[in-house]
Amino acid sequence: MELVLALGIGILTSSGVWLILRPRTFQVILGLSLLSYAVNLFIYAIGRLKVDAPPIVGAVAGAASQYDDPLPQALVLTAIVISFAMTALLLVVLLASRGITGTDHVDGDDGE
Amino acid sequence: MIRLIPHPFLGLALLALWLLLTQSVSPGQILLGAAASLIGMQAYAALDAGPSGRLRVRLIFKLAGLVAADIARSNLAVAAVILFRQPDRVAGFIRVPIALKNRQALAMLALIVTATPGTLWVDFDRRNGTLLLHVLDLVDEEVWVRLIKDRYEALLMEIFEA
Amino acid sequence: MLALALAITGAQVMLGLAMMCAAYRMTAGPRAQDRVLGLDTFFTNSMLLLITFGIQTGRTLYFESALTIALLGFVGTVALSKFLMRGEVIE
Amino acid sequence: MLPLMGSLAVALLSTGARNAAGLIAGATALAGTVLIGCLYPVLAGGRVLESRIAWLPSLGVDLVLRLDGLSWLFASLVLAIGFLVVIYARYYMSSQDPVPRFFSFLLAFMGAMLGLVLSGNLVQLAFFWELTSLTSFLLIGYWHQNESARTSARMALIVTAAGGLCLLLGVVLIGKIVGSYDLKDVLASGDAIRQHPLYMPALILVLIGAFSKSAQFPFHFWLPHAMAAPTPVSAYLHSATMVKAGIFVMIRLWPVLAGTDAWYYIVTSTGVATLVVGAWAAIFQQDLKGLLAYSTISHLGIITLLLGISSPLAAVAAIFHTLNHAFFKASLFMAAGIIDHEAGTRDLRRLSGLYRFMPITGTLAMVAAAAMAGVPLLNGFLSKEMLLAEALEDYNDTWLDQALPYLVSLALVFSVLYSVRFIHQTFFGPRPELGHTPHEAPHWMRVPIEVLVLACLLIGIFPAITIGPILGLAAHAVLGDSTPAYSLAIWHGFSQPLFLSVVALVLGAVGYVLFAGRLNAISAPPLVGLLKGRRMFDAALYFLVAGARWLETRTGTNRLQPQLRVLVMVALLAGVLPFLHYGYSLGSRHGTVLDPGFGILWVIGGVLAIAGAWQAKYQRLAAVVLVSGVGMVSCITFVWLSAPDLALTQLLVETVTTVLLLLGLRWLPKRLPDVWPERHTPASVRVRRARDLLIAILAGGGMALVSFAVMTRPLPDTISRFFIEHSYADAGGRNVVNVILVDFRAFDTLGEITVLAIVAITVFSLLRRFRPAGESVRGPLQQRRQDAFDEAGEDREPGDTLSDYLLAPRVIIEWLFPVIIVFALYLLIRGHDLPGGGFAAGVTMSIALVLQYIAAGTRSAESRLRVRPMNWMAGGLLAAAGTGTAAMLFGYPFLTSWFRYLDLPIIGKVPIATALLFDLGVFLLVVGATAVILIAIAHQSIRTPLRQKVAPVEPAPEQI
Amino acid sequence: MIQAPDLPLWWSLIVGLLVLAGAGMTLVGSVGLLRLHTFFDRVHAPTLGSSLGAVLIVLASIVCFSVLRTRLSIHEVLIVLLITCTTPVAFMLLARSALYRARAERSAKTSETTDAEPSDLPPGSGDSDLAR
Amino acid sequence: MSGDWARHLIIVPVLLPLVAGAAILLLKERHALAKRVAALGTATVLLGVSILLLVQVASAGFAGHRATTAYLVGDWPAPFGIVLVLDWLSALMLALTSTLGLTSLIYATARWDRAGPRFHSLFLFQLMGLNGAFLTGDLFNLFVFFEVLLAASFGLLLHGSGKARIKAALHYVAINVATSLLFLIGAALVYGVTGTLNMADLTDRIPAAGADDLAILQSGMAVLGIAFLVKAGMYPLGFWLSRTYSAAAPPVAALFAILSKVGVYALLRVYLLLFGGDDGGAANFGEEWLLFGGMATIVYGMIGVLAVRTLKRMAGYSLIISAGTLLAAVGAGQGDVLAGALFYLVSSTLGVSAFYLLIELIERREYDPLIAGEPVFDDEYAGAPDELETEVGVVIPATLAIIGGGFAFCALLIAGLPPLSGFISKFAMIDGLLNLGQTVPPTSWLLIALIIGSGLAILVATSRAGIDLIWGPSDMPTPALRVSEAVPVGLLLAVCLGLMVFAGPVMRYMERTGQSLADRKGYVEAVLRVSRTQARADRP
Repeated sequence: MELVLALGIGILTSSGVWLILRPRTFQVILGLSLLSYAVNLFIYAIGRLKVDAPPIVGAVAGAASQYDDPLPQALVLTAIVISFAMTALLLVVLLASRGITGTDHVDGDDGE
Repeated sequence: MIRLIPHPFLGLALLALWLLLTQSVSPGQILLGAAASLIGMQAYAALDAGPSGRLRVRLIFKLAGLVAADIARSNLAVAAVILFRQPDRVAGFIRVPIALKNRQALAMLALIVTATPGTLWVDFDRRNGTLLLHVLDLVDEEVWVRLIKDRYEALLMEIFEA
Repeated sequence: MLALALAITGAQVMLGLAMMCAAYRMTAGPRAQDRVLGLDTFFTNSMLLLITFGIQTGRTLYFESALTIALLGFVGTVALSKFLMRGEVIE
Repeated sequence: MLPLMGSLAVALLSTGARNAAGLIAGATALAGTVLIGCLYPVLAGGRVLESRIAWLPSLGVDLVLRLDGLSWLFASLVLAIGFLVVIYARYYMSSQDPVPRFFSFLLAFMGAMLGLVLSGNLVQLAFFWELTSLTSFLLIGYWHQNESARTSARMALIVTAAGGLCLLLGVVLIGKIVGSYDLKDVLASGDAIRQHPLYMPALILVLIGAFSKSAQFPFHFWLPHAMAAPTPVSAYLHSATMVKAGIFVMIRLWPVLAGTDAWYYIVTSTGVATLVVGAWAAIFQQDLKGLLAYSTISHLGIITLLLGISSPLAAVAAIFHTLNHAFFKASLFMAAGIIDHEAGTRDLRRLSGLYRFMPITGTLAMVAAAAMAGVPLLNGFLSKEMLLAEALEDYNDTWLDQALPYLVSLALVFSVLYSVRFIHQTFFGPRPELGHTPHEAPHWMRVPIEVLVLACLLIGIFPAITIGPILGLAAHAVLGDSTPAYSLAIWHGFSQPLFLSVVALVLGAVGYVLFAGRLNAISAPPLVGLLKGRRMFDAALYFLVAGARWLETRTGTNRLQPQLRVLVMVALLAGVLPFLHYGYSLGSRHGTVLDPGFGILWVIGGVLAIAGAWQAKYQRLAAVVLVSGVGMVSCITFVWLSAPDLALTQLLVETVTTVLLLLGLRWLPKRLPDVWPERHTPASVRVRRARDLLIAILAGGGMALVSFAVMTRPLPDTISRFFIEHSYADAGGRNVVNVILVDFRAFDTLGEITVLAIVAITVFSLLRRFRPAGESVRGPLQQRRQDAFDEAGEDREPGDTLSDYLLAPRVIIEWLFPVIIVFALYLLIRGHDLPGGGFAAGVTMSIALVLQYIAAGTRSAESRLRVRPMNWMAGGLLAAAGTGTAAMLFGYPFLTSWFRYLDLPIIGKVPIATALLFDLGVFLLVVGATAVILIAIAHQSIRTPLRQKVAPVEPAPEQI
Repeated sequence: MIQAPDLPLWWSLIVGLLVLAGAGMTLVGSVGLLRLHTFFDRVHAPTLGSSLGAVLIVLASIVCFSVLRTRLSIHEVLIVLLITCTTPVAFMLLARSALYRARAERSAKTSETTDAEPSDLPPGSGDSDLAR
Repeated sequence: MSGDWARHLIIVPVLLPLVAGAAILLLKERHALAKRVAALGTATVLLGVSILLLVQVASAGFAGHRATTAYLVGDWPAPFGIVLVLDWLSALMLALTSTLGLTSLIYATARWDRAGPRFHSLFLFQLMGLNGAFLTGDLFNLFVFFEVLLAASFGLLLHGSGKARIKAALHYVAINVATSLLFLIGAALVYGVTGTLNMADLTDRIPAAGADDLAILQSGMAVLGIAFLVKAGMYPLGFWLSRTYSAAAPPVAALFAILSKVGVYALLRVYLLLFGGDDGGAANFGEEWLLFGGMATIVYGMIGVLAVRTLKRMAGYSLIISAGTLLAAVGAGQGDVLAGALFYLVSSTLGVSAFYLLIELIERREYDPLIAGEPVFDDEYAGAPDELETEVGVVIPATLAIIGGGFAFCALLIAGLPPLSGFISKFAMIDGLLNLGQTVPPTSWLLIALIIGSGLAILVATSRAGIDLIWGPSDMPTPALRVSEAVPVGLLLAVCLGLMVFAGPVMRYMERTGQSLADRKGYVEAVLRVSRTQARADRP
C-alpha cells in the first residue's frame, strides 16, 4: 500500500512539475492542481497509512493507535481549501492576463 | 400557511430525506429535519419553479414500479448487446410526438427514458412537441414510440395534469 | 466470512477494472464527449466502489462520500456538457 | 552644533529672505568663532575638553566632542573662514538665487565639518565625514539647472562617499584592534595598532578615505570639476575646509598610524605625485578657478608629503601649511570670484589688465598669490621653507628619499610659475575686451579677502607671535611630548632650503616669461592631460552600469518558466542533500497489505495524471477531464485510508474546481496553432523539454522516495494523541478531524477562511476591470451558430435551442436544489461528530447555487435568487471571529470553545456547542466566497454583449 | 486488506452475491464503453452501472448493515434515488451536445457520420477549432 | 476582569483587522468615507496596540523578567493547541508592520484606495496576515498566515489593475502557489519525524530525533527553508520580487516592503529556534548556505540596482539587497551581527517603504493610475474616478524641495550612509562581524565588502536617478502634494530619524532580541509552561 501510494505521489508530482514548467498558463494551473493533489496525499501519508481506522471516537476514546492520525487530515483539509482558493485566483489572473496581453503564454509573448 | 409550506409534498420528502440521512427518528431529529425542510422549501419557492400541483401518490408508485421493472429488463438487454455482439443490431434516432406540456412531467419522462438503459433522451422541440430519442437496439421504431406514449406519457399525464 | 471478504475484494477488482475502462475512454477519447462520458462513468463506478468499501469495513462513515458523488458527481459532467454545447458553462 | 540648528532655521526661511538668511548664517558662524575663541585660554592651559553624550553605548560609540589643540585649530579655521565666506557669499550670490537654501546647506556643512574635527570617537568621525560629503554634494549641485554642476556633484559625492566608507571600515578595524572607538584610547595604543596583523588593511582603508577626500592623486579628479559650485563654496570647501578633512584625519591618526615603512611609502609617494601632478596641471589651466583648484591639489600634496615623512617636525610643518594654505587659497578663490563676477569670465586668455579697474582686489590677490608662491615675508614662505628642509633631511636611504628634494623643488617651480601667471594675465596687460567696464566689488565683499590677506601678512612677518602658540598647541595635541623644538622665524640664515626657494622663485618667473604665450595656446596639460580622470570616472560608471545590465539579463530572468524551474531544482537539491549526507534508509514499520483494488486505482491514477500532463497543451478540455479523474482517485484513496472527511471535501472542491476551470476556459483561445510544425521542433526546444522532463521525473522520484521513507518509519508519539483523547471528553465532538478544525486548531481555520474571503474579494475586484481577449468577446462559436439556426428556422425563436436543451435538466436541477440544501445543512450539523462540517456544507451549498446558474443562466437565476455573497462572507467572518471573541468576554482566551448537553423534554439530550457556531461562520463564508468567485466569472459573459454594441458588427449568420 | 464484517454465513453469501452481481453489471456497462463503436452507442452503456449495478450494490449494503445493526438500514436507498435523478441529467445534456458537435463536424467534413440524424437540427459548419 | 484584558492584547493585532475588514465588507462601495475612517481607525488602534505590546515586552525584559509571553488560543495546552508568542522579535515586527500599515493607509487615502474596490478590507487582511505570521508559535499556523498575507498581497498587488500589474501578478501568484506547496511538504516532513507542529515543542524534540530520521528532518527543514527564501527573495529564487513590487500601487508596495521580511523573519524564528543550539546532529545546519546565498543575493541586488532604469525597480532591488544582507547576517551566525541585522531590517524596511511612497510622488506627473471599470454587481463602486478631483489637495509651495529632501533622505537610509539609521545598522553589523578577535574568516571580509559595496551601488544608482528626476530640467508642472501623502512619508522618515537619535536604546533592544533568539530554552519554557485559564476544570 505504502509503495503504491508513494509511487502515486511521485507520478502526480512528476506530472505536475512537468506542467508547471510548460509555457501556457492553463498548463501551469493544471500543473499546480496536480501538484496540490500530490502534496495533499503526501501530507496525509506523513501521518502513516491506516486502513479502516477513521479518527471518529466513541464516547470513550480508545488508544490513539486505533485511529488514523487526525492531525495530518486536518492539515490537508486546510491545504485543500487554500489550494482551491489559489487555483481560483490564479485562474482569474490568467484570464485577465490573457485578456490584456492577448496570449495565454505565461510571459505574455508567444513562441514556445 | 401556504407561504410557510409552499410545497407540502416537497416538504415531506425533504423531511424524509433528513431522517434517512441521520438514520434516526428521534424527536430532536424530526424537529431539526422539519426546520431543514422548511429552509429547503423556501429555497425551492424562491426558484419560482411553478406550482407543484396535486400529485397522485398512488400513481407515482405505480409508475415507479413500472419503471423499475423496465429498467431491470433493459439492463439485461443492454448487457447482452454489450457482451454478445449482434451484427444485425441497429441503433438510431427516433422521433416521438409528445403531448405533455407540463415541464415537470416532461422532466420526469426524460428521467425515466434516460435512466433506462438502451434509451436516451436527446432533444425535445417544445414548439412542435417532438421528442428525439436515441435507441441502442432499434428493432422497430413503432414499438418504442408506443412504449413511451402508452406506458409513460399517459401515466405522467394522469399524475401531473389530471 | 472469507467468502464474503473474497467476494467484496473481487467486486472491488471488478469495479476497478470498470474504472479502468472508463479511464481508457477519458484518456483515449476520441472525442471530447467520449471523455466526458468516461468521466461520468468513472464517478459512478467510484461511488459504487465506495459503497463496497463501506460494506467491507462495516462502517457507515463512508456513506456520505458515496452519497455526495451520487448527488453532486453529475455537476462536473453537466458543466462539461454545457461547455461543449454552448461554449460556456454559465451564460 | 550651533551651525546645524542655524541651518535648520535658514532652511525654513522663504526663498525671498536673503538678508535674513545671510544674517542668521553670519551670526551663527560668528557666534561659533567667538565661542571657540573663548575656549582658547582653557586649552592653552593644557586641558582637553570633552563632552560625551551616550549614543550607542553597546557598540562603544558615543557622541564625544573633544576639543584639543588640533581640533581647536581646525574648528576655528572652519568657523572663522566660514564666517568670512558667509559675508562674501551674501554679496556674491545673485538676487535670483534661492539663497536660504544655499546658506542652509552651507551651515549644514559647517556643522558637519565641526562635528568631524571635534569628534572624539572614530566612528563619529566617519559619520560626520560622510555628512560633509553629502552637504558638499548639495553645495556643488547648488546650481542644479547646470548639467555640469549635477554631474560634478555626483562625482564628488560618489568618490568621497566611497572614500568615506573605506575610512569607516578602516576606523572600525582600528577600533577592533584597540578594543575601543574612543579617540583617547586609540591615540594611546599606537604600538599595538602598528604591530597588529590588521594594521595594513586598516591603514590602506583609512588612507583611501583620506586621499579621496583630500583629492590626492589618483583620486584628485573630482576637485577641479567641483568648481562648478558657486565660488564661495569653492573658497570654503575646496580650499579651506572639506579637502582638509582628509588631512585632518591623517594628522589625527598620525600618532598611531605613522612611522612605518608602509605609511612612509604610501603617503609620501602619493603626496609627491599629487604635488607634481597638481602643480604641472595647474600651469596649463585656462580657467581661473581651475588653476586654483589644481594648485589646491598640489598644495594638499605638499601637506600629505609632509605627513608621510613621519618626522615630528614634518608633521608640524604639515599643520602649519594647512593653515597657511587655507588663508591664501580662500582669499584667492574669493578674488577669483570677484573677477568672475565683474569681468564675466574666468578664462585667463580673455582676462587682462584688470588692475586698473580693481586695484584693491588686484593688490590683495597679488599678496595672496605671492604667499602661494612662497615669497618671503608671507606665510606661504614659512611653511615652504619647512617643507624644503624636511625634504632635504635624510631619513632613510631609499630612492624616494633621495628624489624628494628634486621633485619638491620642481613642483615649487611650477607653483611659482602658475602664481605669476595668475596674477600677470589677470591684472596686467592690455585692457580686456569685455562688453562692459568692470569695477571694484562692493566693500563688504572685499572685507573677507582683506582679513585673510592680512592674516597671511601677519603670519608671514610675525610668525612667532601670531601663529606660534596656536601651532604649538595643535602640534602638541598631535605629537604629545615628542613635539620637537622648531622655530618660526623668517630668517634661518643661508641654508639649503632658502637657496632652493630662491631658485624656485627665479626659475618660475623665468619660466613664465619664456612660456607665457605658449601656455595660453594649450587647452589641456600635456602628459597629465592624458589621464582624464573625469572621463575615466564616467567610463567606469558607464561600464559598471552597462556591465550590470548585461549581468542582470544573464543572471536574472523575468520569465516565469526559468523561475519555476530554478525553484523546483533548488527545492529538489535542498531536499536531496541531507539524504546524500546521511544516507537514505527505510524504516522498520510494517506496511499495510496491498489491496488489489487500491493497486488498480493507482494504476488508473498514474495513467490519468500522465495523460493529463500530456494533453494539457492542445486538449485543454481533455486535461480538465483527466485531472478531475485524478482528483477522484485521490478522493477514493482518502476513503480507503480512513480519511472520510478529506474524501468528502476533496470531492466537493473537485467539483467546484471543474466548474471553475470550465468557466475560465471560455475566455481562453479555443485551440492553439502548433507553434512548431509536426516533427519540426527545433533542437533547443527539444532539449528544453527533455530537461524539464528530467527535472519532473527527478522531482517525482524524490517525492516518492521521501514519502516512502517516512511511511515505513513508525510514527513518533504525536500530539494527535491528545486530540484523540480529549476530543469527545473536552470538546464534545466525535469526529476528531472536525474538532481539530473548529476547536483545537480553530485559529488555523479562521485564517483559512480569511484566505478564501480575500481571494474572493480579489477575484471580484480584478474581474471588475476584466477585458476579455479580442476573439472571445463575441461569444462562443456554438452559441452564435445555434442562435443563427434559431433565427433561420421558421417556427423558432432565438434561444430556443438553448431552452430546449435545458428543458428537462433544468426542472430536475430545480428539484435537486432543496435536496442539496438540506444535504448541506445536514453536513453542517453533523460535522462535529461525523464527516462533514462547515466547509463541506458551504461548498455543497454553493454548488447548489451554481447548478441553478448553469441551468437557468445568470440573468434568470439572479432574478429569482438574490444572493448577496459579500454579506454572506462578511457575516461568516464576523460569526466565526465573534464566536471566538465571545470567549474573551468570559475571561477565556480567544476561540475557547464551550459546550453543554441540554436536557430538553421530549427531545432529549441536545448538545449545544460554540464550535457549531464557529462552523456556521465557516459555512456562511464558504458559501459566500465560492459564490462570489464563480458568479463573478460567470458575470463576464453577460457583460460582453454590452460591448458588442460598440464592437464591430457581427458577421451575418450565413457567413459563419 | 481482505476483510469483511462479521455476518452470519447466509447473509454474507447473499451480500457477497449481490455485491458481485452489482460489480459485474457495472463492469459490463463499462466494458461497453470499450466495445461499442460509436458515441451514441457507448452512451447507453454506463447506465447499467448507474441503474442495476447501483441497485444491487446498494441492496447488498442495505442487507449488510441491517443485519449488522439488527435494524432496518435503508438510508442507502437515497443513493439509488439520487443517482437515478442525476446521471440522466448528465447524459441528456451530453447526448445533445454530442449531437450538435457531430452535426457541426459532419457538415464541416461533408462526410458521413455513423449516426443517422434528423435534418432539422442545428446545422454546423467548419468549426474544427472547437475544443475537442 | 480588567486586568485580564491585558492578557488578550496579544490577539488584537490579528483579530482586530479581521473583524474590521469583515465589517467593512458589509459597507457598500459608496460609503467610501465610512470605510476610510474605519480602516484608518483600525490601523491607528493597531499601531497603539503594537506599541503597547512592544513596551510590555521591553519593560518586562529590561526589568529582568521573562519577556516572552505566550497565549493559548482556544485555551488548549501548549504543544497541542495553537500558541501565539510575543517576544522581543515578534513585538518588534508587529510594531514595524503597524507603522508601515498606518502610513501606507494614510497615503492610500489620498487617492489610491479608490483605484479599485474593496481596498480597505484587503489592506486590513494583509495586516492581519502579517501580524499573525509574526505572532504565531506554530509551524502550520505560520503556513496559514503566510497564505493569508499572500492572498491579501495578491489582491493588493492587483489593486488598480492594468497590464503591468496583471503580468506581474501572474508570475507572483504562480511562484507563490508553488512555494506554498513546498512549505506544506516541509512542514509535513517535520511533523512526520517529530510528531508535533509547535515550534517550542519542536525545539524540544529535535535533539531527540534519531540519527535515522535526521536526513528526513533536515530534508524537510531545507525544503521549508526554500519556501521562506523564496519569500525573502534570495538569489536565485527572488527574480520576481523587484518587478512585482514595482508593479504594485505605491502604498501597496510600501506595505510590501515588509513582505519579504516575513521570509527572513520565519527563517530567523524557525532556524534559530530549531537549529540554533549546539546540541544534536542537526545544529547549525544550513548556515553556510544562508551565508553564501545571502551574499549572492547582495551581488544580484547590486547588479540589479545598477542596471535598472526606473526608481521603482531600483527600490525593489534594494529590497533584495537588504534581504540578502539579512540572510547573510543570519548565516554568519553570531549574536552581535544579528542585533545589527535586526536594526538594519527595521531601518531598511522603513526606508524602502518611504521610498516607494516618494517615487510615486516624483513620477506622478507621467501617468494616471485610474482605469475606468464597469461594475459587476449593481451596488458596487459608484463612479469613483470622477470624485477624485473634488477632493482638494493642499499644495505646498516647496513641494519639490520636500520631495527632493525626502528622496535624499531615503536614498541615504537605504544606502546606509550617515546620518541616518541605515548607517548605524550597517556599522553595527560590520562591528559584529569583526568581533571575533584575531581570526576573521574570509567570508566575513567578503560580506563586509559586500555590505559596503552594496551601499555604494545604491548610492550610485539613486544619485543618478534622483539627480535626473529632481534636479534635471523639467517643464512638467510641479506635482500637487496632498497632506495625506506628505504626512506618511514624513512619519516614516521621522521614525528613522528617531531610530538614529535614540540609537542607544534601540540597539539595546536589538541586542536583547538577538540574545532572546539564541536563548532557546527560555522560549521553550515560556511557551510550553504557560498555564491554561483556571476555570477550565468545570468543563465537562
